Amino acid sequence: MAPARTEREVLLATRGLTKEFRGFQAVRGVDLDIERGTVQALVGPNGAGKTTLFNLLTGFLTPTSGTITLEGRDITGQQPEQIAHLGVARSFQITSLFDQLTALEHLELALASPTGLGRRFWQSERRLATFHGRADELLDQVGMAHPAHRPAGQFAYGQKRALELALALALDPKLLLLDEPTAGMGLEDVDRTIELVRRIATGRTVVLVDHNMHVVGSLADRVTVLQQGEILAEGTYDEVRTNPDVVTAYLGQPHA
Amino acid sequence: MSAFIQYTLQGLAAGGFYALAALGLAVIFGVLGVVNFAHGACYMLGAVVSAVLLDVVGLHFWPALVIVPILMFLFGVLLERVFVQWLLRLDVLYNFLLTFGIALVLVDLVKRRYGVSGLPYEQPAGLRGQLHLGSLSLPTYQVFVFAFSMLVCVLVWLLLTRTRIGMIVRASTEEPERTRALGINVNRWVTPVFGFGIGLAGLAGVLAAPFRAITADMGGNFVIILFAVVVIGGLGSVLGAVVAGFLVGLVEAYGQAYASSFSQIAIFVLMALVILVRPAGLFGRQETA
Amino acid sequence: MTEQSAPTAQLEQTAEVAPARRSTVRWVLLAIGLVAAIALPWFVYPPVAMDIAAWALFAISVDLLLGYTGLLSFGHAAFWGSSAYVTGLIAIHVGVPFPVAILGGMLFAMLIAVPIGYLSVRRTGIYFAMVTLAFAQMIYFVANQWHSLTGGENGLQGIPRSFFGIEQVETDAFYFYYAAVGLILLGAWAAWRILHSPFGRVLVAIRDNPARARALGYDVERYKVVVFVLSAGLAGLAGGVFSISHGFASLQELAWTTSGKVVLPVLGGIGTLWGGPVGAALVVLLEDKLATIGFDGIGIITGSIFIVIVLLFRRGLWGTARTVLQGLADRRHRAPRD
Amino acid sequence: MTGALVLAGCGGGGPSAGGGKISDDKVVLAVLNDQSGVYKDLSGPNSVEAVKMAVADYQKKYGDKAVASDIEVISADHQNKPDIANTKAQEMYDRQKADIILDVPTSSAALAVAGVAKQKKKLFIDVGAGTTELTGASCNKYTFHWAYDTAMLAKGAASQVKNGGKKWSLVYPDYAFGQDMNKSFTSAIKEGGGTVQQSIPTPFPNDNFATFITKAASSKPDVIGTMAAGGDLINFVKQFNQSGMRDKATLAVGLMFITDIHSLGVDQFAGTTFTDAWYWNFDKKNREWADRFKEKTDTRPSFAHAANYSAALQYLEAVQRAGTDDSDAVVGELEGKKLNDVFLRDGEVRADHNVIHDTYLAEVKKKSEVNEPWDYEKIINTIPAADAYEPVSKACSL
Amino acid sequence: MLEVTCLSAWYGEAQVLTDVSLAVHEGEVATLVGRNGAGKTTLLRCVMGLHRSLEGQLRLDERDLDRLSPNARARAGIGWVPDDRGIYASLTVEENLTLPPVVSADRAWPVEQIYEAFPALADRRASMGTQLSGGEQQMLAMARVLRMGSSLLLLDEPSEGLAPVIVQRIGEIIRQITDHGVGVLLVEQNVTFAATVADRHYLLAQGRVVEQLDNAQFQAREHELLEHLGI
Ligand SMILES: Nc1ncnc2c1ncn2[C@@H]1O[C@H](COP(=O)(O)OP(=O)(O)OP(=O)(O)O)[C@@H](O)[C@H]1O
Ligand SMILES: Nc1ncnc2c1ncn2[C@@H]1O[C@H](COP(=O)(O)OP(=O)(O)OP(=O)(O)O)[C@@H](O)[C@H]1O
Ligand SMILES: [Mg+2]
Ligand SMILES: [Mg+2]
Repeated sequence: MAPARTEREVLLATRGLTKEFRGFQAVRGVDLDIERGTVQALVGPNGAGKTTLFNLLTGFLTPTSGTITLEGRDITGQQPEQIAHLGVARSFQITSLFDQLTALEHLELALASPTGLGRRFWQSERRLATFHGRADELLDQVGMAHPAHRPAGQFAYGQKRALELALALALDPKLLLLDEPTAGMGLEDVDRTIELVRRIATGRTVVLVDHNMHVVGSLADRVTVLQQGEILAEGTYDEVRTNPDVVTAYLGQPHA
Repeated sequence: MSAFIQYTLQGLAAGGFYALAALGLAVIFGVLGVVNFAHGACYMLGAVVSAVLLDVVGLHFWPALVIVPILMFLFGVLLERVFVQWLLRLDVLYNFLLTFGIALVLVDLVKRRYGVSGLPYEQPAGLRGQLHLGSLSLPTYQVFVFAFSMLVCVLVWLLLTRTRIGMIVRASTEEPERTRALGINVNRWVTPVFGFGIGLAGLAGVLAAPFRAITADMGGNFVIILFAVVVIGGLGSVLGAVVAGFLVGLVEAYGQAYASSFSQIAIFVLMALVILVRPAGLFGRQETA
Repeated sequence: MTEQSAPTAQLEQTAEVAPARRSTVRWVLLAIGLVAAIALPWFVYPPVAMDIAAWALFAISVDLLLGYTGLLSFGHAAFWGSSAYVTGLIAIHVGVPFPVAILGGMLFAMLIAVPIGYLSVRRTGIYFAMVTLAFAQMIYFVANQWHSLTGGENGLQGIPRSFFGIEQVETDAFYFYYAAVGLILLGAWAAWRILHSPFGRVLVAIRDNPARARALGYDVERYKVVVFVLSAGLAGLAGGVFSISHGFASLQELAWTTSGKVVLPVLGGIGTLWGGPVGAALVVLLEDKLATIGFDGIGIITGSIFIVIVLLFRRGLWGTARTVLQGLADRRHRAPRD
Repeated sequence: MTGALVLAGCGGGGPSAGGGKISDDKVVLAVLNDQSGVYKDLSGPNSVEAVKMAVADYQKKYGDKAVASDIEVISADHQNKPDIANTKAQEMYDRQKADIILDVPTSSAALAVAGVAKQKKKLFIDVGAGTTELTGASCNKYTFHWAYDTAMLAKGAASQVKNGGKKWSLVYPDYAFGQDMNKSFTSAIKEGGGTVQQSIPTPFPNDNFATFITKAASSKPDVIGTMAAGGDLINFVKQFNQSGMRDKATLAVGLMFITDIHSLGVDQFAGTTFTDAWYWNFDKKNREWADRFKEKTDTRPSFAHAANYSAALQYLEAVQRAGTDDSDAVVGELEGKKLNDVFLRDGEVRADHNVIHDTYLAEVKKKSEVNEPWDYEKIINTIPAADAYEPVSKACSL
Repeated sequence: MLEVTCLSAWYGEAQVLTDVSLAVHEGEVATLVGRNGAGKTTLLRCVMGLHRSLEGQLRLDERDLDRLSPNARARAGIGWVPDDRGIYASLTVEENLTLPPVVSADRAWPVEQIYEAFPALADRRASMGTQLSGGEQQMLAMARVLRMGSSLLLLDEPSEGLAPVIVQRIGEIIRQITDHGVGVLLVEQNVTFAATVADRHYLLAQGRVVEQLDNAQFQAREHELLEHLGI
């Protein structure tokens, strides 16, 4: 399948990517091509290896074997921070924030990261204020303008999820990896998030994991289905949705 | 050559003792996540109490071996109820500071009551003299300490791995609130385990009485070595503590025999190496404390 | 993935006290602190005042790691002590004015902090504490063995206090205090600057959730090493002042018991900067007073104080006071918002 | 103090003229020692008592002829921390107007105080510390070293070479004190015609001596000498006995106080030899003093207690002779003097301010020979003051 | 079986629940819907006894809950699936599963049955709790209460992060246990799922119950509700 579309520009590609945890293979020889400017959904049963794949792509795990190339250069085994600097941002499935910092401070940090301002221990933290404007925008986009000044530790679950998303956006990445961005959100927030992702997706490449078919259906240009660490099927949403294997392995008898 | 074997035996003997002494620390440390700096002081209490009982009521070594640990267990329960329980889930630092304070108080209380130059203790009946194997000879008592320590270590290990206790207490200290919500009475489990750890410290104290100076300060530096042992073995791993105990014992013995003046940092070099090579110690769970 | 699980237990500190935003309050405190530092030798015996100042800075340096980065170094004696010796050696053999000597000691401390930090920061929690302890013990060992240079157990005696030939400073502890406290204040200011810098903000983030920080593109290890070295520098500065003030450096400066002084900031309150000095003042004054009351149970008193503070004022003396104040302030601030 | 000098200038009358020549009309003796740590029992608070006894005796002896009519004894606990010792010493001299500081165990602390004494030009008589530095490189005009030092301990112990005991193995803790002891012992034994087969450094502090003992025994020595002190010494002896070495070789201890014997029990030590600077049950004179001491403290004195008494007493005598407590005058009255009291036998203040006196090689009695509490020692040799110490060291220039 | 009357709850200054009253009867599924931050989780924590600054009455089977400690409440038959799953990092999957006591032997699922229902867990039983994938952790949390055999389940967004097939299975399981008289208080964002399992719905907004509907009404007015409440 990979060779078929090589004339189109591939942003990120994996070859034979494999991750093994003490004898258990979570990801098995995955060849994935993600084209620039597309929204690619990654679905599959729980434990299929989606998050592990994310962790591999972002350097949080080093592959047991296989390679990862970003814009043609090999980034296999690089550190998370290095990969982040190459313009790859991710959100965490299991919410992962700085409990003591307010939403605003979260975003300031994210925005400051590429500027290297964070290294200046001789300057005043007021320098970070320069990012306020942008930070407020982002918080607004995810509907977090109101509690912006409270420590993240005090947020309700959904609020945390929203902040997760805002953080990923703040890095203004080439490639955005979203691990279940709408999990734990109410429908309205889900729809707003869909809108949001669609908006930011223009001119960007997004890989998205979600179990909410509504989200996948309305966003994804292509869908890749993982099962037990291997690619089960690939194609447009409609192709995949009707694929009998996928139905049995993942969707169950179709409904709304 | 025979010298070498002699040193090895002595190393193992010492190692067994370290293992036992570290065991209580490992249990409290690994299971409750408490850095019990007072462990040395409790070890000291164990020794002092047996010396005092011998002096006052003429309680000899063998009965002391049973009674003193029980007393120390009760003492541990007391400590947990009154102080430690409030800090269980907080950062290790607070337990460290608290137990540090407790240690200071205990040591000085003993000093005020029994002075600083130590208490006398008898050679336990039936354990005097040496055992000779060919050209080698070891103090009978050392051999006993070794065998006895091994026995205790195995029992404790079985207790924590073959029963639910270990897992319940681990859960209780990781997330006390939530564990309650799962219908487990956290205190009922945590308290005795802490007491148990202290009891083990006391036991080590009793064993120390016949061959170590029984002074208020006897636990002061000892506790640091014990920490080294536990960390080398890996937090939360009783097995690790035992193995590390022997490792330290041997390293010490060889160090003393072949590089006397360096033997005093051998342990720390060993610890640094282990931690740098194996982040979670020899047998530790990968989560760091 | 293990890295994703946020640090097991949180320090009972900045909970409400996220980087203090009320700058007015901050300036007032600063003023108070300055006045206190200047008035000190009028109220306590100057050499004791000097000790308080030195330990205060040491406590701050520990807090820099502990309170703001979540690293408990149990080997800070290595930096305090080695600087004390190097300062002494420079003062004796080179005979420069003492601030220069202290600078030398401080640099040396930072120098050895680089490899130690580099090796240690990959570990966290108790493992970190124990590695740092191990390194400190090795340095202690070297100092003890290198008898010819350090005087071993007898200590490095007779460190001069040359200060541009100004008689009072060199002989009278009272004037010396004012000559030396400047260095301390400088150090304290540096710490303050570091904590309220973008860098400081990143540190807090790293403490809360290293994995997240990395995902945002921050090189956690590098930041930790840097702060470790900075902290070592402050500890060294303090140690240098200490050895000059006492006129000798002894092995005790390198012993793990000195590292045990990590308790100072905890007593005062972690992650508050002021906590360190408060804790230091408490302990030093206590040691001083207890030395003369002829009560041979010093440990009983200090120990009990530790216990009480940990159980009742977990945020430390200063921390507690501050939380109360902020509580009041917040009531006013928050009322309109939600 | 200046005031006192002026008065002195006016040449006001003899001894009975009393207070006038006394700085701020009061002689203050300060005892700075370890009242909570390892030295608590062998010196500590009871040394303060001993000093008070000296004051009482002085006042009794001179009555209203006493130059120092008003005498105060103060004390502080340096917790064996040199920095505290240093600060306290300054405070004692400056604030509490101490004219002399006494005792100060722990070499690093003692040397620190010596430094202060030199700077403040006030007297310091060290009793508790063993380092020869005090009368060597770091000696100074105002510092005296009273009871013992490492060299003297070595010479004493080595004196048993002539009672047999030619082949020695030495085990010493690897820090300044231990290293000094090891050096002194080696040379002393050689002088005495013995040989040192091996000397083995051990960590300090250390609880596990098994390997070291095996090693020391490996060369089949007549005497095994240990320089371990305090808790370490007890560790050593217990393990030495367990190892069964006791029947094979004599145990010679470098530094041991009677309190150590008392705490470990006499039978653990039986047969052990060591150098003692003074023994309470040595003769009638000592015994009388020991009885008075017991009334105050209900325990028997260690040599440190007696030495502190002696130091305080001789200081006051010197003040009496000088007719003032002005430091230089008093130092003048002490330097080169031959002194005798319950502690100092054939004592002399040497040029290096090392106060030499007869010392004793003692052996610990068997349990059967003990006929009253604290009656632990047999004196086998008396080493005359002249041979008991190293000659004046060239390193020292006052 | 569960009665909540006039419940109010605070976090420090801020009030997050105001006079909430609701009831869950035997064998019935009541959902609690409301947008993020409405106070759903807080309410469950109150019932569980984990959130203390509250006023109002909590009764289980005519029994007053106020006196009872969390563990007593759990033993009294309340099973809780927290929104963050609450899996222990220091325990293996199997230990996580068997940690809580069985509160009623006849209702409790034996471990085998659980592994049948969630094969994913069976394969991973030996690995550490938090090494599981998000969804697997969710299953584990669910499985844990099933094994306890609680009579009242508090489910905080149990379908979150689960594959549709599994969501359906959870649905079946819920129906299955309610047939045996278990009552369920279900916090759900996934309205479609809620509609398939629930009998009654409570709508929560800014910590107040604004409406109570049975399932039919709920489905009928779904769209209106969406605008009105933004669920
Ligand atoms: N650190 C680890 N150690 C051992 N096994 C692991 C580890 N991390 C993940 N696994 C296993 O690898 C498999 C894939 O996990 P992963 O988190 O990638 O699943 P997923 O596709 O994200 O599932 P979900 O949709 O539930 O998030 C799971 O079975 C999980 O148990
Ligand atoms: N620890 C806390 N301290 C202060 N406020 C808190 C705390 N936890 C929650 N809150 C606030 O209380 C309100 C209700 O929180 P809760 O978690 O009950 O909402 P929820 O309905 O469960 O939201 P979600 O659907 O996102 O889980 C929210 O506004 C939240 O910000
Ligand atoms: Mg996942
Ligand atoms: Mg919730």
